[in-house]
Amino acid sequence: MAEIQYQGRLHHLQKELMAEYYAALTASAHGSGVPAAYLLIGGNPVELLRAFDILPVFPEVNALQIAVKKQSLPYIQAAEFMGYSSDNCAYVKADIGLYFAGRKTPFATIPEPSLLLCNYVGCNVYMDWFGHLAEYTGRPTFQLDIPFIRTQAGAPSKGDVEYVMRQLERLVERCEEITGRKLDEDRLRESVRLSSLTGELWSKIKHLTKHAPAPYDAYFDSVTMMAPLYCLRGTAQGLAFFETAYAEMTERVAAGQGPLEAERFRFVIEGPPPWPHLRTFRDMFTRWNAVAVASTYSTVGGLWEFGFTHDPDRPMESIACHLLEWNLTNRNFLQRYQQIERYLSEWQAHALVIHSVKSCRLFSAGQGDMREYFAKLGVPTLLIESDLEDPRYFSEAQMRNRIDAFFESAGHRSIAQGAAL
Amino acid sequence: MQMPVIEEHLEEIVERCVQAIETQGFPDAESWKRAVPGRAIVGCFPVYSPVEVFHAAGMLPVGLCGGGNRMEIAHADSRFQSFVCSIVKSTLEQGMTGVLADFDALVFHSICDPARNLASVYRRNFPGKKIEYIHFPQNFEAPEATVYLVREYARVAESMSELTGRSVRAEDLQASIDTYDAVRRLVRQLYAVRSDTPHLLSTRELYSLVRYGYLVPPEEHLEVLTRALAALSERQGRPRDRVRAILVGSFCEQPPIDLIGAIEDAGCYLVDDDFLIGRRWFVGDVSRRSSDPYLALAQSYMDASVSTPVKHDLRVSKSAALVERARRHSADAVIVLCAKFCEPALFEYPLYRRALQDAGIPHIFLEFEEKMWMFDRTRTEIETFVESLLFA
Amino acid sequence: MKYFAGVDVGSTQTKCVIIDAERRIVARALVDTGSNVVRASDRGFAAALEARMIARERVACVVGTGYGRFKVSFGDLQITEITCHAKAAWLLFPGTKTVIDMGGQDAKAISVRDGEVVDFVMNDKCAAGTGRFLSTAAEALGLGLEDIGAISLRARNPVRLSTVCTVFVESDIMAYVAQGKKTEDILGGIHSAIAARTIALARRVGLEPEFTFTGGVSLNVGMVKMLEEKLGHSLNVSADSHYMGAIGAALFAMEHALARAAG
Amino acid sequence: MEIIAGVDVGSRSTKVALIDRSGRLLAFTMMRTRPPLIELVDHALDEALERAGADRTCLRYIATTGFGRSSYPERDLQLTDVTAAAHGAAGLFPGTRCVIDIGAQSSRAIKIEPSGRVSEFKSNDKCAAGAGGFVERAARYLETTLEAVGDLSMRGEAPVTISSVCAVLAESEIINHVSQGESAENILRGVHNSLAERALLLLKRVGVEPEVTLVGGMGRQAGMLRALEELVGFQLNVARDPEMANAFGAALLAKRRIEKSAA
Ligand SMILES: Nc1ncnc2c1ncn2[C@@H]1O[C@H](COP(=O)(O)OP(=O)(O)O)[C@@H](O)[C@H]1O
Ligand SMILES: Nc1ncnc2c1ncn2[C@@H]1O[C@H](COP(=O)(O)OP(=O)(O)O)[C@@H](O)[C@H]1O
Ligand code: SF4
Ligand code: SF4
Ligand code: SF4
Repeated sequence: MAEIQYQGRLHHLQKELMAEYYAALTASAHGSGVPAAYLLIGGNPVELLRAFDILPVFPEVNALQIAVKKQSLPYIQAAEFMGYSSDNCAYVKADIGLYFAGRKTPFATIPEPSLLLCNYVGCNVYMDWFGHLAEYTGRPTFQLDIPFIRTQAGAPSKGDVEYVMRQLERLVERCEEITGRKLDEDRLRESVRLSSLTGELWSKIKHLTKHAPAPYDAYFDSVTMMAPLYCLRGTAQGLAFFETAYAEMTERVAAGQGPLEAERFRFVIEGPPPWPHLRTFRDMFTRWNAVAVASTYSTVGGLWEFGFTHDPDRPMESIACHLLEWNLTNRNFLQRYQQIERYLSEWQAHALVIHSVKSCRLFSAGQGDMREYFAKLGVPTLLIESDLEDPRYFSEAQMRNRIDAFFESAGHRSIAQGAAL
Repeated sequence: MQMPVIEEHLEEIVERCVQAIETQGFPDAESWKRAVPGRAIVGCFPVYSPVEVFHAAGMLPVGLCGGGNRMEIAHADSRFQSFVCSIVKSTLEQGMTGVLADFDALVFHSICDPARNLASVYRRNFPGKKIEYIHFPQNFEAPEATVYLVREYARVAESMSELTGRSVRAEDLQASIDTYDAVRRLVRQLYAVRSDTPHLLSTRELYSLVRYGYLVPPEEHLEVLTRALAALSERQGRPRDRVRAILVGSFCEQPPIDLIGAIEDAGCYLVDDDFLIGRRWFVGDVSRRSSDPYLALAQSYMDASVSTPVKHDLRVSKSAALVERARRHSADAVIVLCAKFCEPALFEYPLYRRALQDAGIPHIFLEFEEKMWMFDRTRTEIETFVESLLFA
Repeated sequence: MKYFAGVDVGSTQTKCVIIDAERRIVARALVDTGSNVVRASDRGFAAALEARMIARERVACVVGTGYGRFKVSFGDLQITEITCHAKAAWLLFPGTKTVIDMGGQDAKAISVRDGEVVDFVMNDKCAAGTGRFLSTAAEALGLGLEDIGAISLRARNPVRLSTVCTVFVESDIMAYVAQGKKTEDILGGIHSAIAARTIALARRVGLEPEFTFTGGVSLNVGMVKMLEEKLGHSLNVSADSHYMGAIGAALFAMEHALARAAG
Repeated sequence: MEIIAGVDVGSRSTKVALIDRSGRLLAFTMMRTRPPLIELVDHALDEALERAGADRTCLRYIATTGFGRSSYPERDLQLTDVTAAAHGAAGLFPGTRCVIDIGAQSSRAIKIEPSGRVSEFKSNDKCAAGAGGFVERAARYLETTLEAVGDLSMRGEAPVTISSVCAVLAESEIINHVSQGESAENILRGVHNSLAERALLLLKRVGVEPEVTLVGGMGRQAGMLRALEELVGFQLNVARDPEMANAFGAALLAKRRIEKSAA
């Protein structure tokens, strides 16, 4: 019962590339002259910014990094002193706390934004977050409104696509004002092309966990690949990283290697991880030789594994479609059920673990219904609660008790059914 | 207009409204529906809903307002966790216990993540009901947003007419807009009376009169409001030494009526509030904006609606708007009364706080839940606040 | 004769049960957990052994359960109390389909078939509505935990609580006291609120009879009555209900020992 | 002699402070709060009067505060805790700008102007383990007494961290620490640190500014005082009878009222 501590080429490359990215942020903060735009992970039109050589800054990524380093609490508290509620999304609080503390983190100094690009892709908190930053920083703000997927058909209408494309044109104008130069159509096509190749590789990597044993944990190990997916997508380095990652993962599949000594349970996990207690949380599953073969969280920035790629021949339209349809956050809650069902069957998982996170109601509100739905389908389903950023909402003993009981009973059941888990 | 002489006191009118509000279920709407075959009821979740469109489709738009403090939540809290606001749970509970059985459709809006996920949960659990979700545009600087919104209204209009078999013609929509405009005018009048002479019209009364409109056809509401204004003109009284306060934060989930009463009893005149804001959404008449009724509705939304936490109009700072409102109503203080776990309301507070402090306007922050039953804590806080303003 | 033991280390009390190979309970012991958990589990085990003068060597296998299960230093295996309660319910009431367990910090509902867990739910992260809630209420009213259940049965006009939050219930109680409400009516309201919440929880696993009520709160007659009333169904409550976790653990100890002997 | 009484009916204890027309403290009593409240207040008043060597006939004015402030029909004036605490603290320490009031179940921070007027205040609202009741329970888990808590905590060298915002969950954390074999000293110091942090959070919300006066029963615990002083970075005012402040403040305001109406 142990996890094999694995550090391959991809990890080294990740560290290196992310360090470069953060160095660029720090340089911008210190006046390198490269403008930085804050934007959000949901969907995210990072390709457009890349075409203008605007550095993307993802406050969500910064917030989670701080949390992983167990430094989020003082920032959260600082925001609470300002009047933010303990019930508000803690990403926002950590970010705003950090902003007023001078934006210095152990990994980078975050530059002031030249543009606050609020890509409203599903999460309503996004608008409060960037609205507040706008008020605090006084910097130019662009509110990119993405209509939610709201009809039975489960797809955006033609009108929705048009509406988003009109706004993207306006966003281009705004970027032109900020950088003082016209959009270079070729640059845009190039970044979209790089992005499409990156997306394809990422999708292939995600399909590799269909193998048993899964070559990596699609929750805990996906994290390593998600930062480059957002921060470096649309660049040559980003593509190079995913080439390395894919090569390495295929080797692991061929060699029958997985993250655990022996894979006993395969599960799907829903919801973001508890960043401040990531290690402890992972160990609770490792103890049971349980591996996540798919996770919904890894699709917040984009849902590539079901067939989407950017199209360099229609750069704007494919960016619009990515924002509207091909990410988790802009899809409705029932579409998420379908997504999980596909994971359960196509990735051959035995169980669903729902990690309900108090901060993020986008993910969590209604997960009780999700539990009910999957339990009725006969899928062993466990719902546990904590938080993604606020260390105070993690109660270790309680969590361990639930996870242990869940796998105990899943183990019994599999023995009773004679199923080879 | 010649007022018919009605020997009626405002208290009686208000008490009838209070009774209707406190009745479990929706008997008025149900009997309206049964009276004529082909009628349909649509439940509108807060905050704003284009009721005119539904009305024009031959439906009765009923305002969903949570379960109040008498409903026991026995099913819905297994679907929505403890950190989700009460109205989301009680609205689901109403569905699960059959309270909404006569409703043909429900409509939800892009106000917050829980309300949005609730729309999905409804869709799954009640396949026999039409569930609509309206995404209101949030880019107020883009003219194409209005175009989008017109299209969105047309989409729901079409969807709703499937239920009544009555498609929404421009003249029907125009007529509905006129009716609701008339209601909104009277409500504005009542609000003005309260702001000018709060000793003559209590917030509890005003609230009940407005909330009554959530339950009945607008024509009937119009009549009740007309009678109430007539009765109000008879009232006399002397102003008391109380704190003039405006209350914000309760734009979606509603506090119990008795809590509103308790706040007043603790020594406040509420001179403005954002209760039931969805039905008081526009600052002027919709019909004046355009001769195309869809466009008039959409434009009013984009350019002539109130500032609330669920609308992210970058052209106006919400906190500056609050300070301006406090000044306009000569308020001594601001009460920020947020529904517990209401993320949009809670997010507004830090900005409000900053702006109010800068403007030197005292304020207090409180939370409530619709299911609250005892108000001792809240009342104590308000009393303290009033004491701090009075005992110098 | 060989024996098997289960030690349930709870937050407040540690329970130990010894069974023989016929699954008969031969000894029980209950000690306060106190501030040293390792010692508590040891003391509990020793007390049970002593109760029937059983020599330690004759206990073939010991299983630990409860929050302190990892502290049972002499245990052969640790199993969560959820699994153990399901097992014990099957031994005592073989027809059990739903176990309702109310302990100090957790309320659980377990759907079981032949002693095995099919599904379970626990109170969410918020500890509202557990046994602790009752202890807090008892304390606020200056009463003993043993008495509140019986007193609650005398309620004529139970009050309504506005919260099941354990932290704030005290102020609700005090407010009712200030209003001059009768103690039994306040307690009636408290039991009713907790019962309603527990049933809402149990509904998630299906509410299928027979029901077996376990955990410390099952000693509270008021809660038993209230749950039965609201469920419209009777509950199995064993005189040993406090020992359920330990009994289940002892059964697992037996199975484990047999499997070990066979393998 | 004309006596003015301030009565603070708190959730744990009821206090009476008697002053004369010059504002001088004549007597102070405190007893455990138990229903029925009217008799309780009568009893407390009589005891205080006896200590002051007076009787009911001397009572000129009664001001009540605390959760039970409106349950005593003989009162002339009732005030909320915040107003009473602010005036009490200012009466005891005239330089007071901020007050921290930590009682059994509630805690609050108050900012006052030099006149004693409250300019801002913040109570613990939700999910808060920030009050004295929490220490009482911690003491119980650690098998010690409230009186000993303060000194034990002073001797803690490596305080544990208690991070839960909910009192119930925070208690589980304590139990967890106990079961890990942590010493009572370290746990109690951890408890005080966490309470102090919470109090600081409230204080920061109103804006910390010296002098800060600590009132309420928690002022008796040396460890609490140290933890708070470490966090704010300067010394706090604490009265010898820290629970008295609110009753005293109520009496002082009553005196002002009398003077006003006389004028
Ligand atoms: N004699 C009793 N009468 C009534 N209730 C009791 C009694 N003893 C314990 N309880 C209840 O049981 C709870 C403890 O349950 P238990 O199952 O022992 O929990 P844990 O395993 O977490 O220690 C207490 O909080 C209390 O509410
Ligand atoms: N003698 C004491 N030694 C240490 N702490 C005490 C003592 N008496 C009371 N306390 C602490 O003070 C708290 C009660 O404070 P108090 O101000 O009397 O509360 P309330 O006004 O809410 O009744 C208790 O919960 C306890 O933590
Ligand atoms: S609510 Fe969720 S999606 Fe939205 S900002 Fe917070 S963590 Fe991100
Ligand atoms: S009360 Fe707030 S959180 Fe709840 S549905 Fe309404 S807006 Fe959303
Ligand atoms: S303080 Fe109350 S509501 Fe909050 S988590 Fe604890 S028990 Fe639940």
